[in-house]
Order: sequence, then C-alpha cells, then structure tokens
Amino acid sequence: MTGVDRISPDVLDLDLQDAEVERHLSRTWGTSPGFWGAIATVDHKVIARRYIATAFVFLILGGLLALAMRLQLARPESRLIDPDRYNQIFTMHGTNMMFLFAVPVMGAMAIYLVPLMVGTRNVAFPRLNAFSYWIFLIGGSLLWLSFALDAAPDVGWFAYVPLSGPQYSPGKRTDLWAQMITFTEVSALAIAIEVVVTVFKQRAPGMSLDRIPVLVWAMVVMSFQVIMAMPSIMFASTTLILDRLVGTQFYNPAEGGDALLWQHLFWFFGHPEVYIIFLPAVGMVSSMLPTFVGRPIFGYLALVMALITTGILSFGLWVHHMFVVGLPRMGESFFTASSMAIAVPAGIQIFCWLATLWLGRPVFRVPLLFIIGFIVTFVMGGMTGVMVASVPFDTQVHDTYFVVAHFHYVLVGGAVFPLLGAIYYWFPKMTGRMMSETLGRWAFGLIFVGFHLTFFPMHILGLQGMPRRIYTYQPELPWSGLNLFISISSLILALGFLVFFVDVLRSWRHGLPAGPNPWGASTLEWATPSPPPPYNFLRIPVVQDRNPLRPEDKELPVAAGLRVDRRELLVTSVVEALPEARESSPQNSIWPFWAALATSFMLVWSIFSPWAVVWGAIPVAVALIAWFWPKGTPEDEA
Amino acid sequence: MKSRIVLDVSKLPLHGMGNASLTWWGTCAFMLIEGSGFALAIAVYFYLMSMAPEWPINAPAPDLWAGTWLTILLVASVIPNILVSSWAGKSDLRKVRIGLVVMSLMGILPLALRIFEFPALHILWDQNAYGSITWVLLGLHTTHILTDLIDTLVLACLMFSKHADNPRRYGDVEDNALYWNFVVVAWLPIYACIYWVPRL
Amino acid sequence: MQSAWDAQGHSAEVLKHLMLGIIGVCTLIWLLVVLMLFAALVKRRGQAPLQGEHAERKTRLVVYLSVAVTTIIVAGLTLASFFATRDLVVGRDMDLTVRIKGQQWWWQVTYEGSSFGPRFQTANELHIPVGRNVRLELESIDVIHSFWVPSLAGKQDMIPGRMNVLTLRAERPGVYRGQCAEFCGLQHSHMALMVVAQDDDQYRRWAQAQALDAAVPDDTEVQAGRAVFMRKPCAACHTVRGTEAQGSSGPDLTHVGGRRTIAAGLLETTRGSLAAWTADPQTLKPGTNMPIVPLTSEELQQVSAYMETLK
Amino acid sequence: MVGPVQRSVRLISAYAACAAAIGLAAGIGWMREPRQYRTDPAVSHDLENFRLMKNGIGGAPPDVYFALGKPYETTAYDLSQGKRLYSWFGCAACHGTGEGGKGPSFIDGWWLYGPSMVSIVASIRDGRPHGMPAFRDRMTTDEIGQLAGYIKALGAYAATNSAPSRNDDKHSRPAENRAPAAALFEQGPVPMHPDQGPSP
Repeated sequence: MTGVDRISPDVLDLDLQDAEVERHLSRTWGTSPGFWGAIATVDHKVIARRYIATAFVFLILGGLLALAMRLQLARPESRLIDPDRYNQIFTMHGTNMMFLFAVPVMGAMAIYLVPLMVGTRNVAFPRLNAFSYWIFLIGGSLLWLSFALDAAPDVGWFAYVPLSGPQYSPGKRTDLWAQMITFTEVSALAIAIEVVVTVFKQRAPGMSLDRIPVLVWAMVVMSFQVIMAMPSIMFASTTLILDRLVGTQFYNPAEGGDALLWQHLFWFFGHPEVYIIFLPAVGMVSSMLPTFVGRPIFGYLALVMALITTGILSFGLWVHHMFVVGLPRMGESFFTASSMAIAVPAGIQIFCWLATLWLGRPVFRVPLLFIIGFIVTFVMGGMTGVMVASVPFDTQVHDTYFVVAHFHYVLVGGAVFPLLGAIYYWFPKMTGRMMSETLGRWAFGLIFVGFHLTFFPMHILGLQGMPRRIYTYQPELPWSGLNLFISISSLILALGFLVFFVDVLRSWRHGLPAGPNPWGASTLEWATPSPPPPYNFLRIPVVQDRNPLRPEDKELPVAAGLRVDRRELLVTSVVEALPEARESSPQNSIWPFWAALATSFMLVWSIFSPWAVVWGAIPVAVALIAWFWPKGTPEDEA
Repeated sequence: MKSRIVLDVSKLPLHGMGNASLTWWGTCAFMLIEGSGFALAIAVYFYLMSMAPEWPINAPAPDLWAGTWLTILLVASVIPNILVSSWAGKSDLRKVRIGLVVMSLMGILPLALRIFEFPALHILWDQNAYGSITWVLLGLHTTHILTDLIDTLVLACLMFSKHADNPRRYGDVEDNALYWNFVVVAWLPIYACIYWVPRL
Repeated sequence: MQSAWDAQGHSAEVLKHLMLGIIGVCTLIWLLVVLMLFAALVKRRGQAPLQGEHAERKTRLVVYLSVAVTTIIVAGLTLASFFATRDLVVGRDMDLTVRIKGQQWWWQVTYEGSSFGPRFQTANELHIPVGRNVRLELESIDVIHSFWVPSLAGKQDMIPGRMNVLTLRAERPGVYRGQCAEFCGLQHSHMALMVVAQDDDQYRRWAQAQALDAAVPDDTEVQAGRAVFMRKPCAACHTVRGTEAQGSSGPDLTHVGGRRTIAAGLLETTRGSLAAWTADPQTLKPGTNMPIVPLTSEELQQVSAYMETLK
Repeated sequence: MVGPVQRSVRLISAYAACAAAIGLAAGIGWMREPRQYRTDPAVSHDLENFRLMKNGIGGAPPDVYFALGKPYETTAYDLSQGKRLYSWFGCAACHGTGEGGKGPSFIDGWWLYGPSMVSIVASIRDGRPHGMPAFRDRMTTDEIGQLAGYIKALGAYAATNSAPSRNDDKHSRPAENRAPAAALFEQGPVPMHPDQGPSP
C-alpha cells in the first residue's frame, strides 16, 4: 500500500482515466500478500467469504451430527451412541446450527451483499468486521474443541436451568456453552452495527429509503433485531456463568431466584432469533425473484412494511415457547393472539411473491427452483407454526417431534432453501464463475425430496407421542417404522447436500466464467465485475430508480471527485441519500486480530476464574488502544 | 458497463461531523445495545422483586450516602461534559485539552465512590437473588464508567499528541461526551432501583 | 397407547377435536397456496411479463382479499383455541388429589387421603378412577420435567420451586402410557409412567391394597431374598413399608411386584426383568442413580424372587 | 521450478504440520474428560484393595485408582454424584452442610484422620469411633469413592476446577468451588498435631 509512486492528495478520480483510477484504487484498497496480509485485511468481501465458508463448514459438521442421531434412532434401544454422547450431540447440533451456522451465515451474506447493493466501497466499520470474524471463528472452534475433548455441553441448545445450573450440570460443559454464546453474540452484534450504519449512511447518492433493495431492508431489520435481542441472551448466559462460578442466586428458587426467569430471558432472545434467520431469507427471495420473472417485485412497500412489522411483532411472542410451564391463562391468550398475528405479515410476503410470479414469466433456473421449494415448505412450516401458537394445541405437541418437524420446516424450508438459492445466485458474483445448472437441479431435487421425506413423518411421530431429545425409545412403542424411514430419508437429504458442496468446489475452480451480470439482474452489485475488485466500484454509482440496472440503460450514472490515494467513500444522508462527506475508510490492520485473540483469552479464562475479567481485560484494552490509535496515514486526514 | 459522471463530489468535506459521521452512528448503535442491556437488567430486577415475598430479601435497604453522592457527581459531570463537546465542535484545542483532563477526573471520582457503594448494599452477590441482581446492576454500570474513563484517558493523551488538531479527533471527543451522557442517564433508573425501590 | 390421537380422557378429546379442526383448515390453506403457486408458474409460460399500474390493479385486489381472509382465519383460529381452552375445564369439584414429584429419572406418586382411599406413596404408576376428576399437583425435586399422558391430557411442566396443577379425567378404563416431555438429563428417554384407569370399585380395592405394608414372605427363598435386600445397599435407598428399609432416594418398592413396569417404564415386571435390572442397571439405563450392587447369582435370584412377591 | 531449498522447506513444513496434528490429537486424547457411568464390577472390586496404615490414618490407594486417573478426586461428574450421595445418605444429619454438628466439620481445616482419600474412604466404609457408622453395607464401592471425593473437595483449602458449585438450595456457606474451607479455616494456636489434628 505504501507504493513508491504514491500520488499527490490533490489528484481526484475526476482528473484520471478509468485505467489509471483502477490502478490507484487497487493499490489503495488491496489486501497485502502473505499470511499477515491475509490476517490484516478488512475487505468486507474477503471477510464475508471466510465467514460464509466457515459457517458452511459448521453446517457440514452439524449435519454429520444429525446423521449420527438418525443412525442411533433408526432402531429402538440402539446402543450405538450412549445417552451422554447423544445429549452432547443434539446440544451441539442445535447450538451449532443456530449460533454457528444460521445467524452468522445470514450476517455474512449481509456483509458481502449490503455494501455492494447500496453502492459503497466497504462496510461502515471494517476493522470491527474483521474482529467479528475472528471472534466467531475462535468461538466456534472452542465449541468443537470441547466436543473433541468429551466436554461438550449436554443440556440442549436452550440450556434450561436447573439442568444447566450449578447443581445438575457438573464440569465446564455448560460454561463452555454459555461462553460460546458470548462469542457469537459479540460477532453478531458487530455485524449488526456495521450493517445498520452502512445502510443508513453509506448508500449511493440518490438511493433514498424507498429505493433500497428489499434484501437490504431485510438486513437492516435483522440487525435491529440482533441489537435488541442479543442483550437478553448476553444477560442470561452471563448470569448463568455467575451462578455456576461465583454462586449468584439468579436461578435458585430457594434464595429468591426463579427457574422460569431463564426461559423468559432465553426466549425473549430466542424467538426473535428465528426471525433474525428468516428475515434475511425473505430479503434474498425478494431480491432474486424479479430476476427470474422478468419484472420488478410486486408490492415493494407492502413487503418492506411486512418486514418491519414482523421485526417488531417478533418481540411479543416469546411466551409461546412456554405454554406448558403454567403461566396465567390471560397471558397465554394474549400470546396466542400475538403469535397468530405474525401470520398476517408472513401472509403478505407470500402473497406478494405469488403475485410477482403471477404477473411475470418464470425462468426455471436453480435459484428459482429453490424459491419454489421455499414457498411450498415454508408455508407448511408457517401452518404448523399457527398450530403451535394455539395454547391447547401446543400442550399436546410441545417438546415432541411435531415441534422438531415444525422448526426444521421453518428454518430449513424458510432459511436454508433461500440461502442455497442465494448461493447459486450470487456465487458468480463472489467467485466470477457460474455453478452448474445440472448439478444444481440434482441438488435441489435431492434436498427437496430428502427434506420432506425426513421431516414430514416427524409431525406424525410427535402426535403419536414421541418426545424430542430422547436418545432411544422402547421397541414396544409404535415409532420404530417411521424412525427407520426417517433415518433412511435423511441419507437422501445428505446426498443432496453432498451434490451441492461438490458443485461449489468444482465450480470454484472450473465453473464457466461469469460476466459482471450473468442473470440480467437490476440491483447494484451486478454493476461491477465478478468478483468485484477490492474497491467494489470504480466510481460510486448514482441511483435514480428502485432498479438501478434496467436492461434498456447503456450507461451507469456515477459520481466522481474522490481521492484515489486513500480509502475514500461517500457518506450520504439517511432519508434522501444526499452526499454529505467524502469519508475515509480504515485501512488494513492486524490489531482486530490481536484484539480478538485477547478477548477470546479473557472469555475462556473467565470460565475458570472470575479474576480473568480483571486481568484479561488489560490485553484487550491494549489491543483496542493500538487498534484505534491514529497511524498518521492519509485515511486519518480530514 | 460504461459509466457517465453525473455528480461531482470533490467539494464535499473530508469528514462528516455530528450525525454525518459514521462513528456517531456507531456510538448510537452501541448505546442502543447497552441501553437494551440496562433495560433488561432492570426488568429482571422487577421480575425477581415480584417473585419475592419481601424486598429486599433478608437485608436492610442500602445506605444512601455513597450512591447519592455518586449520582450528584455524575449529574454534575454532565455540565463540563457538554462544554467539552461544544468546545470540540468549535475545534478549540486548548479548551478541549482542559476539558478532557477534567472529564478524566470526573470519571475517576465516581469509581472511587463506587468502592463504597458495594458495602453499602449490606448484602453479597451470593446470598440471595436480591444480592445477585443488585451486584450485577452495580457491576454492569461500573464497567460502563470504567470503559468510558479509559476512552476519555486515551482521548486526552491523543489530544496532547501530534494527532490532536484534526476534525476526526474532535468528532471522537463529541462521541465520547455523548457516551458519557448515556452512562449518566442510564445510571438514574438504576440508582432509583437500587436505592429507592427497596424503600417503597 | 401413547398418542394424542388415541384420546381417552376429557381433555385429550377436546384437544383432538381442536387439532383436527386446525389441521384441516391449515391443510386447506396450504393446498390453496401451492395451487396458486403452480398456477402462477405455468400461467404465463412463453408470454412477456406484465408490468405497470394497469396490470397490477387486479392482482392487487386479489392480494388485498387474501390478506383480509388470512386475518379472518387467524382470528377464527385464535377464538377456536380460546374456546377449546375453556372447554378443558371440567368443573371445580375434584374427587381425588395426587401429588406427583418428578425426579431424575422416575416419578414419585403420593395419594392424598380421600373418600376414594387412604394416603399412601408409590412410584411410576398412577391409578385413577374412570370418570372422576383427578387433581394432579405436579412438582419437581431436581430439574424441570414435564408430565404428559397424551391419551388423557396435554402436558404440564414440573418446575422446581413451583407447583403446577393438571386435571385428569379418563373417560374409559385402560392403561395409558406417559413420558417425561422436558429434557431432564441422561435418562430423559427412560422416564415413563403408566396411568391405569379403572372403575371405582377396582380403584378402591387397589388403593386399599397399596396402603398396606409389604407382604411378609413365607417361602424360604423369598425370605432369604428379603434378608439380602436388607443387608445390601438396596435398603439404603428404597422403602419397603413394614421393614427396616426406609430409604427415600429411590422409588418406594412396597408393592413393586404389582406394578406393570419397573425402572420407570423401561421393562415389564417379571422375575427375569427384575433380576436383570438389579444385576446391572447401568447397562440398561446408563447414568441412572441406581448403582451396580455386587451380588452373587444366588443372592440375585433370591432378591428378585422377593421383589416379585411384593404385590 | 521448485528449488532444493523450497523443497526442503516444504518437506519440513509438511512434517511440522503432521507433528502438530499428531500433537493436537494426543493433547485432545490426554485432556478428554470422559464420564464413567458404569464402573465394571471387577474394577470396583480392585478399588477395594487399598492399604490403610496401622493407626487408621492415611495409606495407599490401589494401583487401579491411579490407572483410572484418580477419578473420584478429579472428575466433576463423580464429585457432583458424591454431592448427591451426601444428602441421600443423610451425612447432613451429623455433619451439616459441611460445617459439622454432632460429627466433625469438614471445612474448618482439621481432619481427624488426615485428609488423604484413603482415610476418608475408610472412615465412610468402616466407620470410626464416637458415632461414625460404617456404610459398607449401604453403599457400593463406587459410591463410597464418589462421596469421599466430594468430602475431600469440600474441605480443600483451594478449590479445584472440578469442584461442584452451589446447590439450588438455601445458602449456608460459600459454594464448594469457592473453597469454603479457605474461608473458615483458622490455624489454631497449636501447630499440626502428629496425628494430623486434635483428638476429639
């Protein structure tokens, strides 16, 4: 970056030819070669790619755990896996899928796509972004290391006290769980801040609020949910550790604490969490759909309003996870009503997509197939959601395989299907290469069929009285046939994912080269080469329409007048996106990495001693000060 | 795709001040997170209170003097804080330096007083749920004073260094002042909870 | 046997009707949506996509209508579940009160004295008179458990520090299996209980017999078994009323031989299963709190013979 | 082309990577925390064979105990089971929650028969004069080991990481993992007695 031919600060991209701007910007925004360069990079695309890859590795690991469980449950009283290991496995599966796959991968898609879609050069706090990834990586590795050490949490992913409390969960298993939660909270909160500020302040000039792509809206709502919901789980996991480590009495009924307090805190986070995963998927569908039907999305305003309404309502229904704990009837009725009410915004979204399809001409490419699979599956998950929202209905199916089926329909159908579609859709943008249409169809077919064959029978099992989280069942119970069927079907599902990953790896190297806009899409990320250069856009685009890339346009209107010798981007106003300043963006730094290491050191140590918070905070403070201390670079000028 | 220049931004300032600055928004988002955290902790306080037959549980109400003096001190610190912020807005380096030194003291003093607040609770964190939540509330807020104090100290050092005279630094000073105001405002409901609710 | 569809109790029947209704409505909606989806997919094949105000007007009307219908249906389902909740109440008069305490991983069942029988304690098996309202007071000794007999009623959690109440009313005699529904640790899977619904007379006779002390053995093998039981660690954890065995950390065994299953629903009660369980509980139910007590094969036979006679 | 230097660098790094992987695997294997739910009857029997000194204080545990990695003192699971047994077998009737009563205290720093695992096991199994009953016929070897491990952890001056934490119960002393013995231990005026404690 400190090239010998650094040009004078007075030279703006206005005065230069495109090729020259490109040369300067590449040097200014690029990632240094070598190991330390890779560690120090703050390029949102590089970090997001790592994030996505890591999250998918966790998906594979979590999937293998699921297969292990299915193997165990294939026969009654099977002795393949003992109860202790099984409890660890399902806890790992749930925790891993929620905290290490679903939430991070959605955040990762946000940090990849949002800056490109709003037409800026990096996220708002790029170093925080790098920090977030390191924290996530270390937290996830910590959980898996504990599994390898036979010390993985074994109390379920919602870790109800007192089972997870000091008396009934000996050892460090639950502490590891709680601290892993802290890691993922920190990383998710960091992403949320970046996304909110990027969208509020770094949109391309002219991208007023009503021209923001639906996906970006979805990511903003998701980020606000993270900001409001994560403190709850942070409080919960911290107090749990305090109860276990220094003997506080938050969850001890004998000393004024309460076991249900944990459930309130957990689900006040846990329910919005579902929408934190689902809303980005809504955004992905809404942004992909227009491309494959040849017309803009129907009901943009309604969709955005539905997103915001869902975001707000999602905080008012946590109690529907607690319908059988014996709360007052009145309260339960209220939460039935609010849980049912969230079906209305969900309905609006579905109807808008159907209307878009209705008015358009569908082109059956792989992403559209996943969207169709999503609608079919998610509506079903929504229907079972309406069922469990009813208190009396819930008393029969709560904590059974019916609920297992329900939330897999919602999470896999509602979030993973769109995500896979999104990977097919944005893969060319991320790598410059297309994924295979043939393999994609196979992957979709196998995953769709495998999914339904695996999870639909679970509804029936639940109604037949099979509780969840049991490591085995007795032969005289009428569950063995369906369980065997499910276990075999899960292999089809796994095969589908295998095809998908084979396709990803193959296409990474050998896929057909994609141009800047292989799908003929209309959002801004397609206005730049694939994969985008480190600076994203040679010149910041100027937006004049909700669909900035209309096929009839031959030229892209852009803004110019930025410096090329330092990382500079445009800050615009919140509502109208009028340019306000030429803000600098921080350059690469190794300190987020050290700060993440120091933070991890403190968090892991604090599992063993409360003094870790005191002594461990010192290296954290040192790393943070070094991170923020000005280095006298052009980026510090103003 | 070919591009056509329709907008010249070369006349824009190199750094946005106030709500045109990214760090201002970052600070606000951070305050929203912390605010949610405080609100939740207070909600838990009332939840536990509603579960308990008596409140405080097996303890007298906390002694008032340390907490009240601290509250007065914190509220008083808002005045120099706002002054520092406005001086930073005017890029008055000399006054900002003085202000930051004053604000550093204004951060250290409450911490010193805080040491007396914990014994004034007349309960330990592990005695019962009342003790646990009051200690956590107090500890949570202490962390905020402490982090903002460190931030102020680092900024004070920066303002005496060669990096000082820079709109970016003045923006940082303003954001830091904003955050201190938040720390003070967040304390008021916590103060009411810890010291006055048990006396109701 | 253990199914929400096999409704044999008042609550379960109400719930079954509600569930059928909701599932029916939801299936219909789902079919309509999927139909609409496929219609939309095939309708405009080969035609240009429609855009603009004019094309959208009709569609918009349909969307408005659909949203309105959704709202009405959702409101309807809310009301339906509200009324179903009201129907669950069987009146205030309780014929019998039973206190059930969940613990890792079995159920302690204490009958309060009533016109139907005396006060006594048993484990893992609940007998109730048919057509009577039985008030269950649900508590937990350690972690959260959940009491669930799907054929009779919906589930209710058992939470330490709290007491929940559930009313059971079996409409027909029979044996209904229930199982802990809230994850409670290692042996959550093997924490079942049997509910036996009997007519009033049978129930009374059973209750009278349960309240009695254990039978005094006359057979020599059984006597030897009893001696082993008292001499070995068994007596430290289990109670056999009428003997010196007064332990309380394990289930009350006074009438264990008369129960349908042992080890919280794990095995049918036979002499063989009693012997197998006593010999090596940690293989059958890894992690259970019952230790492996070293016994010779002769002692094992004697003890299981004794257990079997405890009817 | 790859030169000899690069080739050897690659070779060395390949070896280093392999060694690191093996080391990691070995480390994981060594640190694994498996829980033993079912002690084999034969192992149980071997565990019985410890040697106690003539005076009934101290001795040597059997080799198998070391081969198992001293499970009753180091495994959190066994310690927590010991804690359950403490209440199930009525230890509290004489020893309270550890502070003693009719029987001696476990947390005052004094051990009548010494703090070794073997002595504690012997005390539980065989009983001691002045009212400590023998639990030989009431507990299995495994259970005696677990209970002894817990009592040893309860009376340790410095808590280990595997020590259990507080109960969901009334608070009567600091939790085991916070070393209640350290708080209550007072060195008496007389130095350590030869038989490791004052006689009763």
